[in-house]
This record gives sequence, structure tokens and C-alpha cells, in this order.
Amino acid sequence: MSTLTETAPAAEVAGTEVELTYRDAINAALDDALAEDATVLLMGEDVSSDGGVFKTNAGLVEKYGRERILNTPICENGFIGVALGMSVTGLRPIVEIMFSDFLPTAGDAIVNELPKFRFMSGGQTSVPVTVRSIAGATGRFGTQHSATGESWYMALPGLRVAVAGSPGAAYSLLRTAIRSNDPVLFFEHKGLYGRKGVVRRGELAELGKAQVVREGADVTIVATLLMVERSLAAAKALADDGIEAEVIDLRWLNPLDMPTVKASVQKTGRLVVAEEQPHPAGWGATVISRLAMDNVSFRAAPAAVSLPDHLPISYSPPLEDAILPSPERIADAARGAVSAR
Amino acid sequence: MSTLTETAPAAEVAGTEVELTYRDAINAALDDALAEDATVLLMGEDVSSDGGVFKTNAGLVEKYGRERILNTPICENGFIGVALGMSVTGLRPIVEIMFSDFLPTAGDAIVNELPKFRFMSGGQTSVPVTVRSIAGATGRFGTQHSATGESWYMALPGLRVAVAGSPGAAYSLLRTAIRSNDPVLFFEHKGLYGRKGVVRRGELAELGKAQVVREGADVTIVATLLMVERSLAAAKALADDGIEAEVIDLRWLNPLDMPTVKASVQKTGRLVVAEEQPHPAGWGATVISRLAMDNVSFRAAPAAVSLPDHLPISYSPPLEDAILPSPERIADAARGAVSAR
Amino acid sequence: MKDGQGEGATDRRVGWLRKMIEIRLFEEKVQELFMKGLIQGTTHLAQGQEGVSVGAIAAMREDDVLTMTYRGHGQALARGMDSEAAFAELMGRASGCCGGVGGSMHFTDFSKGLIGAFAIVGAGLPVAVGAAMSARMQGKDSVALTFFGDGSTNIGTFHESLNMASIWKAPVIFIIENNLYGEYTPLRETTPHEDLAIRAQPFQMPGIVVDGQDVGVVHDTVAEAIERARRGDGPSLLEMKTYRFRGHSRSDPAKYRPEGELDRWKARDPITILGARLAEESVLSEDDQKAAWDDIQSQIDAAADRAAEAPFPTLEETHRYVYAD
Amino acid sequence: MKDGQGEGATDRRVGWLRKMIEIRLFEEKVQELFMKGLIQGTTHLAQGQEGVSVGAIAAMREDDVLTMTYRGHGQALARGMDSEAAFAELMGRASGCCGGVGGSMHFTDFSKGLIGAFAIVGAGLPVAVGAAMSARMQGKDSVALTFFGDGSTNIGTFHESLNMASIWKAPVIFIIENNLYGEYTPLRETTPHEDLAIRAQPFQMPGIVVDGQDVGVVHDTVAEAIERARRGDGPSLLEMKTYRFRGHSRSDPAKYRPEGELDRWKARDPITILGARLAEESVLSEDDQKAAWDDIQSQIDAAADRAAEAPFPTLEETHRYVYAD
Ligand SMILES: Cc1ncc(C[n+]2csc(CCOP(=O)(O)OP(=O)(O)O)c2C)c(N)n1
Ligand SMILES: Cc1ncc(C[n+]2csc(CCOP(=O)(O)OP(=O)(O)O)c2C)c(N)n1
Ligand SMILES: [Mg+2]
Ligand SMILES: [Mg+2]
Repeated sequence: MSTLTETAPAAEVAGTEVELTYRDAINAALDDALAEDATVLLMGEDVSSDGGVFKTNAGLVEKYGRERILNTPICENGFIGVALGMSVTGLRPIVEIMFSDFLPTAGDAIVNELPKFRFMSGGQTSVPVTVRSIAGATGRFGTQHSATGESWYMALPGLRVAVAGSPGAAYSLLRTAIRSNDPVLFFEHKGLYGRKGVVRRGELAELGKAQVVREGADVTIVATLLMVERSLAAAKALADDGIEAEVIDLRWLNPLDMPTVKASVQKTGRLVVAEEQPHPAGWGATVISRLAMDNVSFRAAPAAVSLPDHLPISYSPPLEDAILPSPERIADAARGAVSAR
Repeated sequence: MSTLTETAPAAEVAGTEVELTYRDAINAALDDALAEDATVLLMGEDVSSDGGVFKTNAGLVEKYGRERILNTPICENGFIGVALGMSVTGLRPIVEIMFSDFLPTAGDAIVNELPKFRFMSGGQTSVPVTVRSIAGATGRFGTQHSATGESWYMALPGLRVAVAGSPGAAYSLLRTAIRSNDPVLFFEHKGLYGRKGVVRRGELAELGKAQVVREGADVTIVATLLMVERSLAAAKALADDGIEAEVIDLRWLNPLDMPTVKASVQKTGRLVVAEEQPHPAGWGATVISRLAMDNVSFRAAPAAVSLPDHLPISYSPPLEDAILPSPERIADAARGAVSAR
Repeated sequence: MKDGQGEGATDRRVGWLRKMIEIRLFEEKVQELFMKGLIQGTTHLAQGQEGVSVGAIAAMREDDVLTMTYRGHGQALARGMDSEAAFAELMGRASGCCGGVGGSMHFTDFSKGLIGAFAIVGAGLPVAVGAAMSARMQGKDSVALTFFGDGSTNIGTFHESLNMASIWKAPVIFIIENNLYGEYTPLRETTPHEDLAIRAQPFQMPGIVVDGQDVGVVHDTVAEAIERARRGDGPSLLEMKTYRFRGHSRSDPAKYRPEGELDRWKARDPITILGARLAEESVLSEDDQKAAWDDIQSQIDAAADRAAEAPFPTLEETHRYVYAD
Repeated sequence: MKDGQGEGATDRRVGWLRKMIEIRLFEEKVQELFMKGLIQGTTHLAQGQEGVSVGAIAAMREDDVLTMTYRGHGQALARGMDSEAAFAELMGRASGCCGGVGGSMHFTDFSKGLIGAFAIVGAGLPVAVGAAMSARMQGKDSVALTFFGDGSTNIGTFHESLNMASIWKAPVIFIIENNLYGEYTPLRETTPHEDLAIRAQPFQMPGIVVDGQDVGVVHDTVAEAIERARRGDGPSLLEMKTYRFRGHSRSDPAKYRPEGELDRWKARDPITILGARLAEESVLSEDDQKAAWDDIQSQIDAAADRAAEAPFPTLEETHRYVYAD
């Protein structure tokens, strides 16, 4: 293995606007981060093989070499531990966890080590590790390869959680995650890789800032990941009925941007949560609870929350489709909220 | 190793009422379950050594032998997997996980295997595994040995979650957990082991039923584990001020007994959540969210929720004390809810 | 006729050949149905590895059990899973072995001792150890087998399982299907040695390298390990040298293979090897073998057709799969 | 004077003796402060194991790093952590090495290369592998050590870490402190062999059994493994045979020990062994040694007294420990 000092100098990352797929947006963020900072590296299973399992890493090994695009054995807990050791001694590892369902196989690293390491040391060090993880259903991958699990990790002080709902968000959130001196768990949705959108090369997302992706006065829909585009589709259908939905892409679960959500709900008085995971202990429950504690008055009829049944994801295609919130279900929930007395 | 057929016949478990410590209540539940059913066994690190690390297993190895009280190597993910294999082939293992912080080291077994196993097989089998886990702060055990983490697991369909707030609850919940044909994660609080209370030997808890442990008309306090006794203490202080608090020991997080909570909050119109974990993605958020979605009207001023700062637990004794909800803080939250306009 | 069952009996190896052909054609059909969209998601075919499944499972007794991985079609069929139920599962139908909810990665059939197929690398190993312990604790002398890949020997659960099996002398056989790759990554990049059998060394159990392409050798080695486990002498680790003819999963063109590697392994096709031997020994002529392929092909086609007629499950129906109580 | 630094220099071994005495007396004091309630929670004393910490760490260079466990007082002091900061940490004071938030299980001091103490079994191993890789990737020739117990060799992370270290030839030294017990359970109940060094076999790295009670032997073996790692020849697994004189943790009376075991090991006290040798060689007389004990005792007492005067941290103050940004 060679040493980092031999790597290429930081590339020009101009403020160009380009249309990219979500996959390529991630690729661009990785590329720009690797070019900018010689201490950044990407590691995980098959990350350097054939562009990685989801092809997000295409071209990187050719450019940065097999040391900075580092294939690991199959041992998630072990190699996140390795990343932790690297991060406290001068490097900025990005770890790819192929499916979010595998995050629990590294449960100790993710729950007990990364978030608590700086704290337990009394602030002596920082832990600049980004864990990229590929989340979500729609792939017919069955019960053990379809979780988002995004909310499990927002309970952990010390761990930032980012959720990318579009190509633009994917790029800028990932750049921010990699630059962060704290551990960030970054969720990509496998159902979005082919989607196109505008990416501003070089842009960093603001930590903890949600984005209003559509304005509207009648009902607020809060969404993450795949549910962002489904909420936008719902909003379109609702507009045909004369209902103007405001759609918020939450972008971060920790920190959670309650001010943005609150302002919107205070305006619309109605809330729909579009989330691809069971309701109990989810971010949707947290958002609603925060508003309630904050004395925001809003309609919260049961239909106003579009939540999957409390069931694991099935392989069977019609079942997988039925369990996820569809644009129709989100729109119905919004209609319910609007018509509630 | 001998075979199960040689074990003692089921013991008489009369309906006697006895005063036991929380520790001894657990010991009694284990003893009665082991006596009743020869397929039950207890396994984990040091479970047979000197009564187990928390002495909950005193006398069991002498009575049931080293095969049914089975010491394991230190490998949580592995031995919960072993328990899973046992459970689908005729046994009813009880697994002890010494500190709840170690549950994530068995993250795969707990998140992906136990809850989903029956489902993925299309209902072909059942998974009667009880995972006992020792939770909670107050022990000065520091950042990696003080979590309750109780809510992380309520998001998992397929996994029952029980939380024992008193000796009586500990006994009957554990008996129900062991008898259940589904995997149950059973939380014990290490700060409660010395507490005394009435135990009805032979009693089984009803699945998913919360318990109103104190009646009152002015404010509802919902609590689990150590927070149950702290809420009762708060209620006592409140009574001196003429405020009558109703205290609910939730007992189960999955299923969650919303009817009991709802009935109480509809009566009192005010809610305090007393939970020993950060608010985001917790059961408190879930309860509040459910009520809001259900159009229950209740006071939810910020002070009405008594939640720890979003900080890891510190070793330093004054900090550990400061971060946990104290009876005073719970009472203050209740006063805030009562006086809110 | 060393693998035969004695004078007059049909040579067991004819059954093995037929079973290997069934698996091969089943998976060909899977590929075809995938193209038609009748099967979705992903599949991990084990074509080229049939000798391992068939040989090992032939050595099992009816009351023995096994766990396997997402690459488990071969084991399921070898153990007698009905191919219609298998196809129906792949098509997500209610009549599938798991009611259609499991899919390709979770072929489970308790009535056949197929007690679990795991999509998480390493997860099946401790479950087999548990099943083995369970049998012994209940006074039975049945054993458990667990199949997993070369890449799975790098995850902690492998180590934990071998250690527990060893200290408890659990009647379990660990079977590595070493097909030289974990997904796209060759073994030598993730493991410091070529022969994974040496990973048995610190666990005081036999570690044996086996030619996985020779079903007879597989059978005999596994039979011996099972005997050992059954009589209480503990676990074994068997490394089957084998190869998958296709990519890791549906989306993998397997471009990472060095030139010629696939051809070399195709020359060691377990079906060809056994077929040639049976012809040579005049147990089953080439014509008879040809007839067998045709016969099995039409059974496979018919099974797939019947499977495609079954209804999909409803969400309601799956609610009862979540909890037993 | 084989361990000396040449003519005229003070024998390094005198320093080692003093350091072992410091650790011994520090932990005696910890026990005393516990009884007084000044230290709470739990502590895991390493009395009897001082030879391992002191010998191994003496072989390190200043820019080398190490990770350890909850039983880490010895390593921390051996690496030069100030005993006042250590006491203050144990008393939960703001002046502790971790601001009082870490406590006994998390002695960390980046300025001394003490980059992490882990309360979760096995968690420190991959972190050391990462630190070792990191050094090499940054063109440095520093190495990482990681200390852990015999019981920790049963958890998956051990296997994963040795495998990664091996394939990447990471400059890391794995040091097992084999004190014969994991909590209350003897090694033979959880592990199929006595010598854990053989667990190195499948990883193509040296596995060496070392007398952990002889600080000189420890030093020399570790120095050699470090040299090997530094020149790029990869990791080593060293098994230090040692013993803890007290129970696993504060609440453990250690009744599970077979009679006579403790006495046999006390006869192999690393301090006594080195002390006798130094006296015999006339490097340090018994009187001088007695004076050293007294001198160190008063330093320890003074450090503890000073530590007890420091304030507790406030909750506010700890907020900035959560996030760096
Ligand atoms: C814990 C975990 N990590 C990663 C994966 C993704 N994955 C699926 S199969 C596979 C390769 C496994 O290789 P091997 O064990 O050799 O089995 P093979 O697929 O070759 O049969 C990987 C990395 C997984 N399923 N589980
Ligand atoms: C993952 C995990 N499981 C269990 C424990 C509880 N525990 C703490 S120390 C210990 C024994 C460790 O034994 P060993 O590795 O030999 O170290 P020693 O304590 O003897 O130094 C156990 C089981 C833990 N801290 N982490
Ligand atoms: Mg493989
Ligand atoms: Mg030990």
C-alpha cells in the first residue's frame, strides 16, 4: 500500500449546476470529497469492485487507488470499528453498509462506540466517520433486505442522521456528512438511484435544516427518502382537488428541524407524516409528539398519518407494494386531515 | 450432558402471595418456569456462576443442573442465535443479556432474526425465546453500561417488549414472557433489584395490558421501569399540594396499551411521560403521538414531559443523578401541566 | 457399486444425478421466469454447486435438520422441497413454501427439516448449533448441518458458532461452500489463506478440504462427519471446493473473473462428472441420461406453470405470520 | 544488564519496578476510596497483572498508540497518565482524564497515545487495527497495541479484527491478558484449549505464549512483535499468562477459585519477581526497594487527596463533549 501523501491534490469543485441521477450525485459527492481531502477514504464490502454493488462508486478506484477505496471482508462490526480507529488518528473514513438491515450486525459500533466515543473521552477527540447505508423497500428484496430503520438511530445523542430524498439532497448532505467532525449515519434509498435532479456541485447542506420542497397552505406533509417524491406526487393529485399541500423533506433526523415543521403546521393546521417504517418509535411519532408538547394546534385525525401496518416487509410484490405508503394513501390521508371537523 | 427427560417434574406453583424483592421475584419466576416445563432453560454469561452477576439466578443451577442453566462464552449475537435454533426445535430458552447496552452487540439476532423468523417462514414455526436484559442507570456504571434502550425495540413487528416496574410485575411479566410462543424482550432495571413488593406466585400478566398503579383525577403520569416508583413518589408529593395524579405502569411497549392510557388522559386531560431515555424515537413520543392522532385533547405543555437531556449517561455521580428524571422533576412537570392555561 | 444400497437395489447415485439435474434445470427456469418478470427482486443461483447440496444432504437422516443461506435453492430441492412450492415462493404466491412472503432468500420447510434460510451472512450458523444442542438435550441423536459461503467465514458469528459447538461438542456439521468469491471479491483479498478448512484448527475439530464437484466424495465425507457427531464426538468443519457458474446474484455479470476460470470449472461440472462415471460403469447409459434430462425438464416446466396459477397472498393473510400468540 | 541502556545509565528495570509498584498502590488506594464512597459504581482491578502493562508499554515508542478495556488502570499509568488525573476521573471530577464523565472503564488520554478504553468486550480490537492502518496510510511507521482478556477471544470482533489485520498486514499487536477467567467463568468452560495463542494459526500470524509475570520477558517479546510490525511484516498475537489477585470487579469475592490457585499465583507476583532479581543483581537493594514503596505510597496518597478537592463537572459543561461541530 502506498501512503496518502502520494494522492492527487484537491480537485476543482466548481459551483456548476448539473442534472444527475441520485446514484451519480452520490458518486460526485464521494469523488469531490476524495479529491478535496487526502484523508478521506471509502471502505466496505465490494466498494472497489465493479463500481460497488449499487454502482455508486464507479470510477473511484481507478482514480484514488485500492487503498483509499478499500474492499473489506464481510464483518460490519469489525470494519466500522476500524473506521473509528482511523477517524481518531487523522483520517476521515466513509463506510458503506450495503443494506441498512446490516446496520444491526454492527450494532455495537453504531450504538455504543461511534456516538459515545467523543463524549466518554471528555471531548478529547472527534469522530469524523460517515456511515453510508442503503435503505428501503421497493426492490423485492424481502424481509431482511428492505428496512429503512432510519429512526432507530435518532435516539442516540452523538450520532447525526441524514436522509437523502433527492439527487440534490444526496450530494449536499453527503458532502456535509463527510466534512462533519461528528459521526454521521447517511441513508440512501435504493429505490431512488435512477432518479434525476439538479445538483449544485460543491454545495454543502446546512446541518439540521429541513427543506420545504413544495409550498402550500392547506396541509403539511413531512417526508423522508422515497416518501419525498411520493408526497410530491400526492401533492399534485391534491392540487387537482384544490388542496395545496406543503411538502417538507426532513433531511436530518438528528438534529430534527422542528422550527421548519412547526412553522408549516402553524400555517396549515394539518399534518401528514409519510414514512416508510412502522409508526412506533419513529420520527413521525417524534414530530407529532413535539408539536403536541409545543401546544401547536393541528388536526391529527388517524387518517392524517399515513403509516405502514406494523408488519415486516414481504417479498411478494403485491404485498410489498401494499405495505408502503403510496401517493394515493398519502393524498387520502391529507384529504382526511383537511375534511376532519 | 444429560437429557431433559431426566429433569424434575413440574413443581406446585400455588397462588400464594409473598413479599419478595424484585431480584427474588425474578428468581421465583425463573424457578417456577423451569419447574413447570422441562423444555425451559436459562443461558447466558455467568448465569450459573455464583447465582449470576446480579444474583437473580441463585439456587437454580443446584436445582436444574448445568445443562439447563447454561454458561455461555462471551458472544451475545452467537448465543441468541443458538437460542433461536433451540426455540424452533422444541425448547424454550431464556437468554440473559447482562446489560441492555450489550443488546446491540447481538443486533442482528434481535432486529433481523428473532422478530422476523416466524414471519419469513410464512408462519411455519414459532419462536419462544425470552431475552432478559438488565437495563438502566443509577449504578454509576458509566456511558456503556447504563442504557435502558427500551424503545429501540418496540419498532420491530414480531418482537414483544415487556418492562418490569415492580416485583409483582417482574414476576408475572416474566412468566408470561416465558410462556409466550413469540420472542419477548424483557427488561429488568438494575436499580430495582433490592425493592420489595407483593408477588402472587403463579400469576401470569396479561399480554399488552398496562396497569394503573395509582388512581387520580388531575394528571396522568405514564412510566416504565425505575420511573414507576419515582412517579409514585412524585404523586405523593403532588397529593400534598392537592393534585391527584394517576400513575400508569406501561408494562408492555409492544403491544402498547393505548386504551388504558387514553382512558386516563381523557379523564385527567393532562399527561406526563416519565421515561429514562432520550425523548426522540421513544415510547413517550409514541404515546403522545397516538393520543394526538386519536384526537384526544390534553395539555401538552413542554414541561408536561419530563425527559432527560439528549446526552449520554455520565459516570460522574452528580451528573448521572442530574440527567435522570427525579420525583421532583416529574412532580414539577405535572404541576406545569396542571397549571397550564 | 460402493454408493449402492446392495444387490438388486437401484444405485443411489442415479437419484443423486437426477436431483442435480433437477436443481440445474430449476435454476435455469428461474432465470427464464426472471426475464419474464414472474420472479422479481434478486436470486442467488447455485449452478455448479449442486454436488455439495445433493451429496451432503443425501448423507442426512430424515430427522436431521439444516440451515442455509439466500443461495439455498439447491439445498431445498435436495432435501425434497416440492419444486412447485419453490416456484410459487419465487413468484410470491400464497402456495409458496413460505406463503410467498419469504422469496428466494428464505426457503424454509420445517416438514423437511429445512429450519431456516438466512439473508444475513453468518446468521444461520448459531441457529444450527442451537438445533444441534436442542436435539441432544431432548435425548435425540439427530444432527444439524449448516451451509454457508467462503465469505461468511470472515464474520464474527462464524467464530462464535465454531467455538460454542466445540466446547459443547454439539452435533453440528459446518459446511463451507467455497466458491472462491464473496459477491464480487475474490477470497484471497479477504482471507489470508486458500484453504478455509484450517479455520477449524483453534476449535479442536476436524477441518477437511473436500472436492465439492464430486458428489460421491461429498457424500462420504459428510456421512463420516455426521456419524462422528451422532456418536457424540462433536462438530466438524468441511470445506467444499466448488464454483458458481453464474454471477453472485441476478444483477452480476461476473466480469471480475480471470479469463479461463469459468471454463476450467465448467470442465468440472458435478453433473458431467457423475454422469460420465455412471455411463462408464454402465449404471445409466447416455441415452438414459438424456431421457432423464427431458423428463425432469418437463416436470420443471409443469411445476412452474402450476405455480404461476396460484393467487398472491393478501396483506391480511400475512398478519397471522407475525405472532404465534 | 541486558535491559539497560548502556554503561552508566540507570537500569530501565528500576523504572519498571517503580511503575509496577505505582499501579499496585494506585489500585489499593482505589479499593480504599471505594469503601469511603469517593469512588462509586464498579472498578476492575488488575493487581497481579502489572507485569503485562509495564513490560509491553515499555516497548512502545512515544508515537505508538494503544486501546484497552475497562480493566485499564495499569496500562494508563504505565503509559504515563498522571495519577491525579486518574484518581479525579474515578471520583467523577472535572479534572479527571475524561472530565469525570468516563469513569474507571474509559481511561483515555490522547496526549499519551491512550486512544480508547472500551467497556464492551472486544470493541477495542478493531479500533487498534484502524489506528494501525491509519498510521501506515499516513506514511508513519508507528504501531498500535491492543490489550484484552482471555474471555474476549470468544466474541466475533476478535476474529474479524485478526482477519483484517492479517490480510492488510496492519502494524498491530494483539495482547491477550489471559488471567484464566472471564468474569466468574473459567477459561476451560468457554474455550476448547488452554493456550489462546493458537488462535493466531488461521490468520497466518505469530501466536506466542508469554510469561506475563516476568516483565522483562513481556518487554522483549512485545519489542520483537513491534519491530516486526514496524518493518511491515504484519500483526502478532501474544498471549500473556497472568492472574488477577482480586475478583472480576468490585462486587466479586471470587469464590469460584479452586483452593490454592491464588496462593500459587501470588508466589509469581511480577513485582516480587523483578524485585528479587534486582536485589540479587545488586541493582536495587531491598532497603532501596522499601524506600521506593514508601515514596510511591506518599505520592499516591497526595495525588488522591488533591484529586478529591477538584469540583464535579456540571451537566452544561458536558454538552460540548457530545458533538465536535
Ligand atoms: C451481514 C451481511 N453483510 C453483507 C451481506 C451482503 N452479501 C450477501 S451475499 C454476500 C457474499 C457472501 O459470500 P459467501 O459467503 O462466499 O457466499 P456466496 O454468496 O458465495 O454463496 C454479501 C457480502 C449480507 N447479506 N449480510
Ligand atoms: C459484549 C459484552 N458482553 C459482556 C460484557 C460483560 N463483561 C464485562 S467483563 C467480562 C469478562 C471479560 O473477560 P476477559 O476478556 O477475560 O477479561 P478480564 O475481565 O478477565 O480482564 C464480561 C463478560 C461486556 N462488557 N461486553
Ligand atoms: Mg462465496
Ligand atoms: Mg480474563
